Amino acid sequence: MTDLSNLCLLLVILINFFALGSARLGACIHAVALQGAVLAVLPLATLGLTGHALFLAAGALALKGGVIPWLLLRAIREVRIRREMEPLIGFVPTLLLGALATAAAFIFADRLPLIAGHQGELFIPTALATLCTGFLLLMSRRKAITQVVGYLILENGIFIFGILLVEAMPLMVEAGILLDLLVAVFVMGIVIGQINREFSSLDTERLSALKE
Amino acid sequence: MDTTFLPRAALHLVLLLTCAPLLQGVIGRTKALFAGRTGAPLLQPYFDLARLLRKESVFSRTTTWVFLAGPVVGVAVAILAALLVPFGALPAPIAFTGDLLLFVYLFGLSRFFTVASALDTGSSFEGMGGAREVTFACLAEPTVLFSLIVLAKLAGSLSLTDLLGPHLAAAWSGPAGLSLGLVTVCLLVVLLVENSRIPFDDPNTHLELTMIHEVMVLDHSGPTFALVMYGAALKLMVLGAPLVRLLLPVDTGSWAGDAGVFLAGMLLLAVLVGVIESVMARLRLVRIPQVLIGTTLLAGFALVLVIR
Amino acid sequence: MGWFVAGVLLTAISGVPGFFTTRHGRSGERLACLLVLTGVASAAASVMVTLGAGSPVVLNAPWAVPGGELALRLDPLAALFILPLCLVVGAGSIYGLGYWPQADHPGNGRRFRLFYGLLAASMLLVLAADNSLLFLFAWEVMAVAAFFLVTTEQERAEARRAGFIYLVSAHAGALALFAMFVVLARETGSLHFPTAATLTGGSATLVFLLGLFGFGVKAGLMPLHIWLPPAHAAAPSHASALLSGIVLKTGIYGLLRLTSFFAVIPPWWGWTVLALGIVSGIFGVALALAQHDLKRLLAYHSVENIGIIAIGLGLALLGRSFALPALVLLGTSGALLHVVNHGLFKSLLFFSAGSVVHATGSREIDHYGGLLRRQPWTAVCFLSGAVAICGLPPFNGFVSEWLIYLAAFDVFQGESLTLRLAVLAAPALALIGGLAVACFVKVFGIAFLGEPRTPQAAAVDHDAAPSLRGPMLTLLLACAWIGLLPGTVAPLLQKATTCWAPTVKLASLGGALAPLPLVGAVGWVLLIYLAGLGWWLHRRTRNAPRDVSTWGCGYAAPTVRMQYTASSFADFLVGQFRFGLRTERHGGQIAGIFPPPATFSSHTPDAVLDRALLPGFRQVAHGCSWLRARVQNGLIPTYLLYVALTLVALLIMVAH
Amino acid sequence: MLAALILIPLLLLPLALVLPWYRLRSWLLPLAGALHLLLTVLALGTVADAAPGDWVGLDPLARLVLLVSSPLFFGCALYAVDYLEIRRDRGNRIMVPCLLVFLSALSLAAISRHLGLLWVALESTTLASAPLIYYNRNRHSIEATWKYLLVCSVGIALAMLGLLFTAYAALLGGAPVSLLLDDLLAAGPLLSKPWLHAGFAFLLVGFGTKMGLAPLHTWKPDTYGEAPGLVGALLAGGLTSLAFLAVLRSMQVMAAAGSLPLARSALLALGLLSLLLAALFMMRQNDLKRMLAYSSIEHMGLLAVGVGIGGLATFGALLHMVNNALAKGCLFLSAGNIHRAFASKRLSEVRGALTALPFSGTLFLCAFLAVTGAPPFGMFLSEFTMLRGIFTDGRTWVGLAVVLLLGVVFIGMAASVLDVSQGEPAGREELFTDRFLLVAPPLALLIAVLVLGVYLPEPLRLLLEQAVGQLEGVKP
Repeated sequence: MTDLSNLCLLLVILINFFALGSARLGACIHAVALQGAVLAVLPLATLGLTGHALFLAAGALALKGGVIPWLLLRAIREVRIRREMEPLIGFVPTLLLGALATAAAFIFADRLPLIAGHQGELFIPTALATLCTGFLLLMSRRKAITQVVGYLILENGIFIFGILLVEAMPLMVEAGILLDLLVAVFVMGIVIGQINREFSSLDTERLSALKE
Repeated sequence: MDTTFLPRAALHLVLLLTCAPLLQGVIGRTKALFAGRTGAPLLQPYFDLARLLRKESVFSRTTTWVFLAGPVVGVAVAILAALLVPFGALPAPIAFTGDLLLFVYLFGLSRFFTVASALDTGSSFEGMGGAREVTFACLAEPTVLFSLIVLAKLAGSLSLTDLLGPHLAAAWSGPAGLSLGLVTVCLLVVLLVENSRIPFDDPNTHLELTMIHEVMVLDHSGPTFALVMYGAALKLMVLGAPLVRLLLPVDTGSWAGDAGVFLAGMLLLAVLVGVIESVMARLRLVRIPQVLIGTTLLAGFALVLVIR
Repeated sequence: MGWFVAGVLLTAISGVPGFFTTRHGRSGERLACLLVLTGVASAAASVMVTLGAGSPVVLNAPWAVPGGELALRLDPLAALFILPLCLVVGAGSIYGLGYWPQADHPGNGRRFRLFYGLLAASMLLVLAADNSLLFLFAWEVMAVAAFFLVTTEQERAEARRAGFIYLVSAHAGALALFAMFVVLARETGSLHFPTAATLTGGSATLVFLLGLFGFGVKAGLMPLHIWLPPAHAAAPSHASALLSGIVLKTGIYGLLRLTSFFAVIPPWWGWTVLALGIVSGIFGVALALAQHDLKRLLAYHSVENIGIIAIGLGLALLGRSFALPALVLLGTSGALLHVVNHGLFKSLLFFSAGSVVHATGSREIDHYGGLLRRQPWTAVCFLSGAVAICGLPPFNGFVSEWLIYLAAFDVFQGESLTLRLAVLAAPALALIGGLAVACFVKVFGIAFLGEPRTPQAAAVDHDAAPSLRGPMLTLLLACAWIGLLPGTVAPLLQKATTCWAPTVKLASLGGALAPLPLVGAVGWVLLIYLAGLGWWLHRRTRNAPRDVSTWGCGYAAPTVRMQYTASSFADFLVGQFRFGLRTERHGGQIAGIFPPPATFSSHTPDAVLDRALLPGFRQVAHGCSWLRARVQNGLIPTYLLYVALTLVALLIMVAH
Repeated sequence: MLAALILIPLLLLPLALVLPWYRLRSWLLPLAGALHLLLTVLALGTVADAAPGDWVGLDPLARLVLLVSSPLFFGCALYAVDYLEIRRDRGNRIMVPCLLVFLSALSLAAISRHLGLLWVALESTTLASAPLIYYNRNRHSIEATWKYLLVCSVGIALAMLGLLFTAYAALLGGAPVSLLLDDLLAAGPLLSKPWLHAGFAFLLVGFGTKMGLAPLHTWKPDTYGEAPGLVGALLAGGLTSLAFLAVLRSMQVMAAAGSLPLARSALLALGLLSLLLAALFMMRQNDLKRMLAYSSIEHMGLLAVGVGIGGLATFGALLHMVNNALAKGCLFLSAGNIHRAFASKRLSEVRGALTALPFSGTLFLCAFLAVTGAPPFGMFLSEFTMLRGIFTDGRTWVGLAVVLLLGVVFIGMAASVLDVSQGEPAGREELFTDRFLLVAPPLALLIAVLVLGVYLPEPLRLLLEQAVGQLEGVKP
């Protein structure tokens, strides 16, 4: 079933680029939701229909594909912010950097010693590429929400990697991780709400009163 | 303390106490002769002292006992220091390693109290005099030390008696002759400074602003002034003694002979001072430090000559 | 040794009971004074016993901290520092009863006494410690306690500034000592002090440099003296006495102890210490001459005297490098004796200065005048202290300087030509002595003689109270004793030198090498002369008229303002040192035939602190805040960038 | 019993949520703290070291961290009672539950033997403390919270990747794939080096962010500056120790795999950088609490340097961790009092704390002396021991650099602290005065540091020795 998983991974990478390139906040969030949904397919594609896989799939679908995006959408709806991304550095440079990062990820992954099963699969390069994408978004976007999106993509990258190592992560821990992620985003949502109340904008550059 | 201590000490003191004022007389006479006057009799200083002692003192209401301490310390120190320095070939009654430093510091003590008693009057003139006095003394100290080091190096001892021992005669002709000469010059300068003589000070100027030492004793009168003058005379003799020994290191072998040589030397020195006072003008105040620093350098050079 | 420990403990806790007494009651301070006295008495007694015993007394008890060990060791070297400490601390605590009574200082009196006791106890511990950790422990406690003494009047900005400068420099020194002792421990393998003259280490240079810095800061060697003048000026007078008389000496003690460890002393150590000593001596006294603040002036004289001690120490070190036993003996004993002497007469001076400040309420010399009539006791004490600190016979200062002179002359015994250059210490000492005379004549003359210069000086109505007078006279007696019977201290100096340089074969001090008894004898003769002449003159002038005014060169109406002031007295001499002092002069220009009223003032800032360090630090701090504004710029993207960069850097690092 | 450590706060949680009485709710904190402390002491006494395969269990390092954090929390909890009393306007409905969760997560992190579990616990502490930082509800606090949340979450996410890398190293090495500490230690040499090292880099960045090592420290000044004093105390004393524990865990794995030197040099580099940054940034710091934050960065740097050197220095570092937790607690709590009393933390506006608040001011001054390593406080011993370690290890230049930086830190800190504590009090609100519960806890912490400065109990010494043994890769 590697072709299916590879397909999903390719999809993930495309979504990364979309997220980097899209100018609309809402679209971006939807993209992340889609990415979450795609990720939900991966465990099934790799592990078959084991309980663990099912749990992972369900969790990913529910949280990454459902709840969290919904939270974010609600947040932007509540705080009625303009939907632009307002990048610190323009879209084209971001995209270029993203492309570079992805390429680097692939090369780096090639260098790494892998077990036979993972040779030639896209898991590790995709994971790293997604990680870099998340970082790029975090570092290049202004709005608090976009940064949350970046954080989500970062997490997704890690999730992809995690699928390779389900043995290492017993269910309980996985549950904890997902729960933490949920709570994190939840708290972030609350904080965003507060920020909006205080600053009447989600522009994080306003959040630079504390320095030195 | 050997048995000869007491007679030697007695001889020292007699020489000092009796002959000191005479030197002042000689200096005065020399200057008078140069000026083409007859001048006061040689024994004039004795008469002055006697007259002052007979008189009554008058004290400013500002003064305290410190005012009296100045002259007292001056005389006491001079007498004590005399016991540490050889008069010509007559060895010092009290001689031990390092007595030369005691010798130097005793005069420091007398300076301290002289200036203190000057400040005791609260007069700005006397304060000024004191300031100048201590300044020059400070600048003269290193010179004295350098010269003493040179002599100590030559003698290989730290006692004035050995420093000015019989070896000097040979040393003059030896390789150290040059530095001895330099040292002599330096000590002469120090002598003139310490005894506030021309070209550094004018003992009988009549304008307070120009005075250095004399201005400090303006308020003394009667017996205290006698002590001041007597102290000055003793100081001249005590400080002159090493110079005399340096210039004529002669040992006759007999006490009387040595004493005679020494006295002759002292008188010659007095004449020399008189001559200097007559032929030189008084230096401008600001020049004096420069001259003193120059002497220090000379002395240092003398030292370099001997330690290499 | 038990007595010693008991003494330390008693002194340490002396201030505690005061906190349980009433805010204004006298019981607390009396109890504290009593405790301190018993404490130092027992400590001193144990030290005396030690000296009698001959062999050093040691105590080794376990201490449950890493590397710790309660190792105490009392040997003659330590004893020489401990005895004056006990005397000064005891005298100071009595002095405090009258000078800093709880009734007048309800706010800070108790705190002051607490830290006074702590300071004394920690110093006792420092001097007896035989283990690096214990030493550092006591050393730091000492520093902190002294800091609180300096900032006793913390409501005054001056005191706060002084405290800050002191604390910072003390801590910097302490850190250097941390490093030094650690390196030392690396050499010896344990934190216990090595026995004297055993160490032959590779990193001796590092140890010496660190030690020189750490101890030099505490001792106040130029240019590390920065903390000294402000701290001494700001602290209450008996605290200043303790600081200047004893605390500085712990630095000297440290240097001595440290150098005693090494088997071989490289010549450059001696040269360095000697050079530092000469610089400190000359510039210390020159700066002192330029001060108008009585206590700052005394503080600069501490720098000068530390310089003199360092000269002696440097000569002794040279003596060890060039194997000249006489030089070692003379230099060390001169330095050690000067340590004791300075402790005595500097405390005496600070005590009498305190009595003056207490009476006039000012520290400006030019605000005094004519105090001798109003405070005869204080005047006599100050005068004797002044004569002693100028190194003039017949007081103790002369004896120690005399020994150092002899050491300087003794370099001619050596073959090496370079060594002979060390004789230049003698002229330097002479210059220092001359300047010191000038300075103290100035202080004594301006402060105690002439007419009162200000109303408050004229209004002084009380001399030092008995509780102030007693300690002063005690110290005065001690000074006179060493000055007139120097032979009595010779054996102690000999022992101390032996335990500093056990390997050197020493001649006996006080014999032909340095006939101390004769010096004392001359002092006696001088006293007899003075007494005789003075008595005669007094008799002769007893009923002389004393009602005329000073001869004003014909000017009939002199006012007290016309008297020579301290600055004008020093001006001519200070002028000779303008290159080093850079005195700032303001005003004083008069013009025209009928000039308008003009004012003149001169101020001499500290050459190192005010001219170099503070501006430098200001620059550095400015640079730091600039950098901080750039790095910590408040933008999350930047912060995340740091994270990413660190990650990349670490990945690259682990890749190799 | 270990489970109880985690559960007790959670059991009290619903109570905290439903209880209508304000003061009673506040008292839940000391209750939880006391029980926790009691259990900790019992556990330390009775519970044996964890057996391989346990998910939670004690070992010397865990004992050490528990020993530090439990008393600290108790102290802060007591302090909280009166603090919340004077902050009734802000309420405690959020504060108390969050603190309870924090305590529970903290204990879990301390005793978990599964790295994944450790990760979860750490992330939970982050989330639980976020609302605490926002306690003051103003622009600054919200900003601080946001930064704290984002930077720490990103960092911790990276740590997660690091864990996965480590697991992959096991996978590749043919060892059993597990994140149980004991399994990893057992697998030791089998682990594939590249993955392990890369994983360590990620872990170090992740946990280092939480620990506040420069240049990952950026959230610290904002957070400590805006959070209430007791939260600052908990973060600077407790959370940092936990993060340090996490770093030490990853070092253990590295040691087992025989890559200890690499791990050490990495830590040493970060530590020195932190020292340098802290020293420079403390100069002219015009905000009291931010200054304390930089001081905390400095001490984290010291810990890293100590562990990075190893041997005696590690011993010193662990001892320093204990002292740091206690002293920081006292420092932050007393600083909090001063902040309340003057209603400002700008140095330009705070003066004469000694006169205004005799107790808090004195405590603050003493705590300052303690954290700068002046005897008779414990940090003097630990810093000196560290220096001994460094020099004995032959790293003369490192040692001199550390000494120099400590000096600079002292200058910067002394300037601010002395200004605050001395002088005539100016512009303070009279309504605040020292209250017993606001003074007693910091005093107790200070006394603890003092005792550690003059006497190191034998059991503690043994514990430290064993912990060092663990880090050096010595199999117990």
